[in-house]
Amino acid sequence: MNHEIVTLNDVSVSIGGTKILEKLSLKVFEKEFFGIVGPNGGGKTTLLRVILGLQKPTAGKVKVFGRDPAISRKRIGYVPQRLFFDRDFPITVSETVLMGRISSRGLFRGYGNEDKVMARHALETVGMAGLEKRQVGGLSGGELQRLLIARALVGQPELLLLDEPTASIDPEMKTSIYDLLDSLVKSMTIIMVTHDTGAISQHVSRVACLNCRLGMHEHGSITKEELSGMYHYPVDIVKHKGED
Amino acid sequence: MNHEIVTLNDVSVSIGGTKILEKLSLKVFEKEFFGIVGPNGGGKTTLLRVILGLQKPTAGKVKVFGRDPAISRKRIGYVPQRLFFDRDFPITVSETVLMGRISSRGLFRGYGNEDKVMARHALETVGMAGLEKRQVGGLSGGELQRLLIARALVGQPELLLLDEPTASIDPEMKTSIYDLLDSLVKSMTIIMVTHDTGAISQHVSRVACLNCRLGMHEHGSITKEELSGMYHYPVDIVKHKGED
Amino acid sequence: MIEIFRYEFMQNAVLAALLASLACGIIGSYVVVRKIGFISGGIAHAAFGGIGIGYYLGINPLLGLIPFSLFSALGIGLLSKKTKVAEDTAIGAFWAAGMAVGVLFIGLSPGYVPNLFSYLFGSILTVPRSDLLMIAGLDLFIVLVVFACYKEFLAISFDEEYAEASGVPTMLLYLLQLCLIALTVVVLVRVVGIVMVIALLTIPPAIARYFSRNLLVMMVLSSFFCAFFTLSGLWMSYIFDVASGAMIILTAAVTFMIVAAGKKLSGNN
Amino acid sequence: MIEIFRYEFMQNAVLAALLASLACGIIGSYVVVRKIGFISGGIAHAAFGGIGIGYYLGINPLLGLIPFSLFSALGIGLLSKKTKVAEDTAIGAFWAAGMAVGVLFIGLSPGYVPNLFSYLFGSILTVPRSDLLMIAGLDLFIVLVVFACYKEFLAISFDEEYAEASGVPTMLLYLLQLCLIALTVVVLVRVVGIVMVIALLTIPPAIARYFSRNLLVMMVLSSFFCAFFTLSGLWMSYIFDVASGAMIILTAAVTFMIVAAGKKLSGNN
Amino acid sequence: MLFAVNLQVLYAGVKKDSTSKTEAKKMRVVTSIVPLSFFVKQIGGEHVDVTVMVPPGANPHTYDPTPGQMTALGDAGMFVKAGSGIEFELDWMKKFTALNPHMVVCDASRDYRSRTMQGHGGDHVHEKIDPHFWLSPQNGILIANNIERCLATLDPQHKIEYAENRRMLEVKLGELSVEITQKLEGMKNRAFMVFHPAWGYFADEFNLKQIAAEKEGKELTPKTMQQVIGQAKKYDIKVVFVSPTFSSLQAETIAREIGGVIQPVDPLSGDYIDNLRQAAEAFVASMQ
Ligand SMILES: Nc1ncnc2c1ncn2[C@@H]1O[C@H](COP(=O)(O)OP(=O)(O)OP(=O)(O)O)[C@@H](O)[C@H]1O
Ligand SMILES: Nc1ncnc2c1ncn2[C@@H]1O[C@H](COP(=O)(O)OP(=O)(O)OP(=O)(O)O)[C@@H](O)[C@H]1O
Ligand SMILES: [Mg+2]
Ligand SMILES: [Mg+2]
Ligand SMILES: [Zn+2]
Repeated sequence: MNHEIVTLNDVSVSIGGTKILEKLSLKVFEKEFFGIVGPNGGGKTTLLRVILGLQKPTAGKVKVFGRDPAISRKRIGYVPQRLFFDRDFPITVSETVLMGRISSRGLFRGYGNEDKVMARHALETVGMAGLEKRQVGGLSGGELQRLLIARALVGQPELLLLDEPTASIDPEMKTSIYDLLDSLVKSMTIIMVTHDTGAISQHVSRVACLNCRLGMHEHGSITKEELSGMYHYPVDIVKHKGED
Repeated sequence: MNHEIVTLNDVSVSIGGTKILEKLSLKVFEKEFFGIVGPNGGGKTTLLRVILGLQKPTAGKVKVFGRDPAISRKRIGYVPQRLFFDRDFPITVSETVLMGRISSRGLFRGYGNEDKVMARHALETVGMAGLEKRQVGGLSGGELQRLLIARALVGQPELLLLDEPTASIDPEMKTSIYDLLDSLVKSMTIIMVTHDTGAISQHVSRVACLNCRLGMHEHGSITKEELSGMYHYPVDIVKHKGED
Repeated sequence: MIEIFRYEFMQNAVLAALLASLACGIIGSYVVVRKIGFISGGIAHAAFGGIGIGYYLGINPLLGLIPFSLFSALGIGLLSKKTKVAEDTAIGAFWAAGMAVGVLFIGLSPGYVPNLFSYLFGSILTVPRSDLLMIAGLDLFIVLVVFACYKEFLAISFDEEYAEASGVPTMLLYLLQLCLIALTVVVLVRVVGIVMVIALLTIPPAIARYFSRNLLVMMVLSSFFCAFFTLSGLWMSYIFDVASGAMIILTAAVTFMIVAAGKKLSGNN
Repeated sequence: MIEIFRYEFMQNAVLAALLASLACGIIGSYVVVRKIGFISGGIAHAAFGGIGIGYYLGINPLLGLIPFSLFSALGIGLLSKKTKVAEDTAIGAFWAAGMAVGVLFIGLSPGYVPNLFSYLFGSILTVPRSDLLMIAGLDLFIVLVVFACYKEFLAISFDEEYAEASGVPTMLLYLLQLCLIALTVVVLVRVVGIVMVIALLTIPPAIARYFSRNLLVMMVLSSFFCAFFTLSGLWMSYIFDVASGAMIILTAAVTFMIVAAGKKLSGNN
Repeated sequence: MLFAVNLQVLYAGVKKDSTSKTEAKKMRVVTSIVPLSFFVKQIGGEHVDVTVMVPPGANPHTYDPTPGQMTALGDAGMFVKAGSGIEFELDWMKKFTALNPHMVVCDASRDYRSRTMQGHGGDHVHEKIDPHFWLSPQNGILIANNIERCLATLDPQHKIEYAENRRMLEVKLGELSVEITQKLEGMKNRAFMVFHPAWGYFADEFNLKQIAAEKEGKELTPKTMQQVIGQAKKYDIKVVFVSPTFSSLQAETIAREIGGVIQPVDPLSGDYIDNLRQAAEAFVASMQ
């Protein structure tokens, strides 16, 4: 459990002149359930995009599985916070979930039967069985969110990046998703961005707080047990669950 | 406090063959803080769109302020669950908030100074002061959500429809938004869709549960005090806070 | 150089360039932010159908031009909104159908038929005084309408559903916007030709967008760029003795590529 | 009716219609779901620049056609992705610039220049046997590439960022897709003419979309619609003795409007 | 594009009558442009059935033959082409012959003395053959001869009739030539301005000076415009002749600049003889 899965070294990101992340260093280890909290606009989504290599850092080094993010992508599952898509695009729920299997298949190979079974299973897991043939553009907010989770799970990634996975998910499903994540973390590493303070205290093993202003901690249920000195100003690391 | 603001009578909606709402009847009274809960895909967003007249019911009658929804629109503020927009569209945060004032201004009249002051004030309320000149396409998930809330508030509506307003909002801002809503409900009627069970029990005076399957209630903190007989099967009304 | 301005055609060309720039800047900005660059070609070619019918019926084909282009704009708008077809598809359908109708009616017309296509190819060097008045009138009309409906146009372009929910008559305004575009296209096609209209409605606003992300500023900037490209293109076409329209477009296109490349290299993402 | 098939031109026209329908159906579906109906006109006119340069340099202009259209497709793709310009704007810029370059080089070429535009225009009734082979080859190529990259094309068209995050070489595949479109456009433009290509890449997939919301089914359906329109248009043009291309387009456009109106009236929203 | 644009046709000539079965005995002849069909009709008389390929307002953008035209082409025994390099033929001849390889192609311009295109007298070194050879009575006689030969070879049975028809036509054309020469006698100013330089052969035959605005069919540049206007002023020209159905925007601009007017003359009329006479009268009037 001491493998470094994600290593950020003095990473800075600025877009169009505004600094979003500044000299951020972070290590996430194998089979950790790592939480990221922080105020809106704190840079959490940007951080995940840096780990995926979708956002190039202005400065600093990023390693995922010890290599360049762009190379390690196929081993990562990702639930984006928002999906910018064309509502009219003709694509069904099951086709979208299958996209999660794309990295396991090369060119010239369509999705196999196995892929389809896994896709159906993933949809069942998020309670979307029966909606396979629905158009993605017509889904409700929560249904879409569930779909995104299923798509990330179906690829059986080694590292799972979740950006507020339970936003607009109903309480019942929320609970079962957290239960699922708890069982998954035995076989993979999970990094989750969330504003759900309850989930942080119950499920997550370590928490980083991005750009937290002081007020934040008062409301949240995070107990600031330990502030790791190895991170610079904008990140606070809080340990939980007495693990490690 | 006995004016009926929203009256739905046996409203059914189906889109492309699937029934989304069926024979729904509902009354919301003046200065109520009315909550709507229900599982994903339960039809909550559709219900709000029916009240706004954006979705024509397949059957049944809808009255808002005693009139056709299309006529009463100017008196309604709306926070949509999701915004389908073009990320490249050149529009700033303050221009977007000003859109909330559009119904108060006729054609041929640009936004006045007063509008701008109100817009700035609304942005301050949601903690977005200083981001006025930012492009909407570059906002983070939570920032966008705050912007949508500000836009709905700035029009000083008599009826406020909120579709999961606090999804992806950080805990600190969440609290202050609920505080704000509590104070606003003295002068306006609020209908809020949410999965935030904490908020339901603390802030809302009456709750309708749309298409609730039984499991839902176990997890939520809703106590099923009273099930009003006047609503048909898929809607449960639960009263709160001992009011009325 | 100065001597060329003795000629009325050159004076008219410069005036036409300046007047057209205003319309192009304002309307082009809407075209670019709505991502319907296609529309200028679409409306011009759809209007061609009107010319054909007009000719067949023995009416002056030009009389059919403006009504038919407005009709096409309304058709495109209604088709795309009412039946949920993407705008570009609706435009493409009208484009093709208009051409087809034009060709068929020309075929049905007995006797000599003028080359109706020539209506689509104007040249900035051939603008008569009377056409200048027409563009000036169009400019005035556009400025007035956009001034009156600026905030509504912005709202429906960005978030139509919210505008609808705020009681804005979105359908009406959308059709009005399309009609403004149609008017601009027909008038400018008469004056400078279809190819230049496509270019001027696309390139200057696209460049302006690199410098401002405010629609109003975009309109002003792209009007300036447009005027700059047309005037410097005219000047260069005189110096190098090449076709004016092509030179204007090339000036604009090259500037665009340079600005795009420059922004790409200097930008930090 | 049957007698007309004695003529080779009619046999060729029917074969061309069938072969073109396959390419149009597949590529048109991508064009429609990506909302870039504009691209057929854009690539054809951008390629015109290549013809002009080829002529000026004394090379057979047709030799420049395919490379230049591929180059335009790549240019459009790179401009829109690398510098974050909307696709329609990039297409418009290339459209205009290509035409301008063409006109300029024609102007620079000494002597009387043949009508280079005609390289871009054909008629379905004049397709020679050799061109049929060319379209058949194109069909085969398209089917193979789309078969190989179907899931990747779907992924990048719908959610490019996720595809990128999954390790799919999105830029490469996007450019490949544009090149397929470009090839289809040039080849079909040679054979059936630019107006018909715009129509056939837009209308049949738009109709197919009303009947299926699965991309693959859309492709198959629109190939069928395409074949139906071209064949019935041909037949009607024979019956009424009017221009075939115009009749084919009109058949398609009218069917589209009827289906759209029908769906609107029968649909429950 | 600018050239092919002004190939206009009497559409009526294309209509069904040319394809119906009852006239099966007649020889089917297709011509590329209308003036050629005049000659074929005159010489072939009742033994030929003439169809013109080029549709009205032909432009490659829209040129699209009807199935009727194509069947006429498929049944045609002979195709009469101008052969002088008109754009329509450059664009489409190859396709036509590929579709009907058995068709005899008759070159109406065989043995003609070509002239090179004179632009507006600019500095161009490279010149191209002027394709509008049919627009002079002398060349008309040549065309008549060429067509007679082709018809006679293909249909020797009516050889004598064709020869007789040709002779009558030749007489008429000769008279026309004389008539025009007389009209022009004593004119000092012998320059006329056309927008599109179609009347070069005509000018050569009658010792006139054709000043063309358009240079090699390319779009006018500001400098060209300046030069053309200068030339018009130099020759005191007040009329700019245009093809009747051609976009006249550029010509109008020149006319405005010189305080003149535009006037149509038709290079593609089917009424060949009367049309040349009218054109000559128009030129004469403009030079007075
Ligand atoms: N493309 C962009 N252009 C300009 N600013 C951007 C862009 N992307 C992000 N930002 C800014 O960077 C900051 C961080 O954004 P990010 O999405 O990472 O925040 P976040 O922590 O995920 O917030 P939230 O909790 O609201 O999701 C925000 O202030 C946002 O406005
Ligand atoms: N345009 C549409 N086409 C097809 N189905 C639709 C459409 N809009 C909504 N639906 C379906 O209607 C049902 C209700 O949708 P709605 O958005 O009202 O749910 P919701 O209660 O708001 O759910 P959530 O909590 O996930 O936001 C969903 O199953 C959804 O898939
Ligand atoms: Mg975020
Ligand atoms: Mg919802
Ligand atoms: Zn000519």
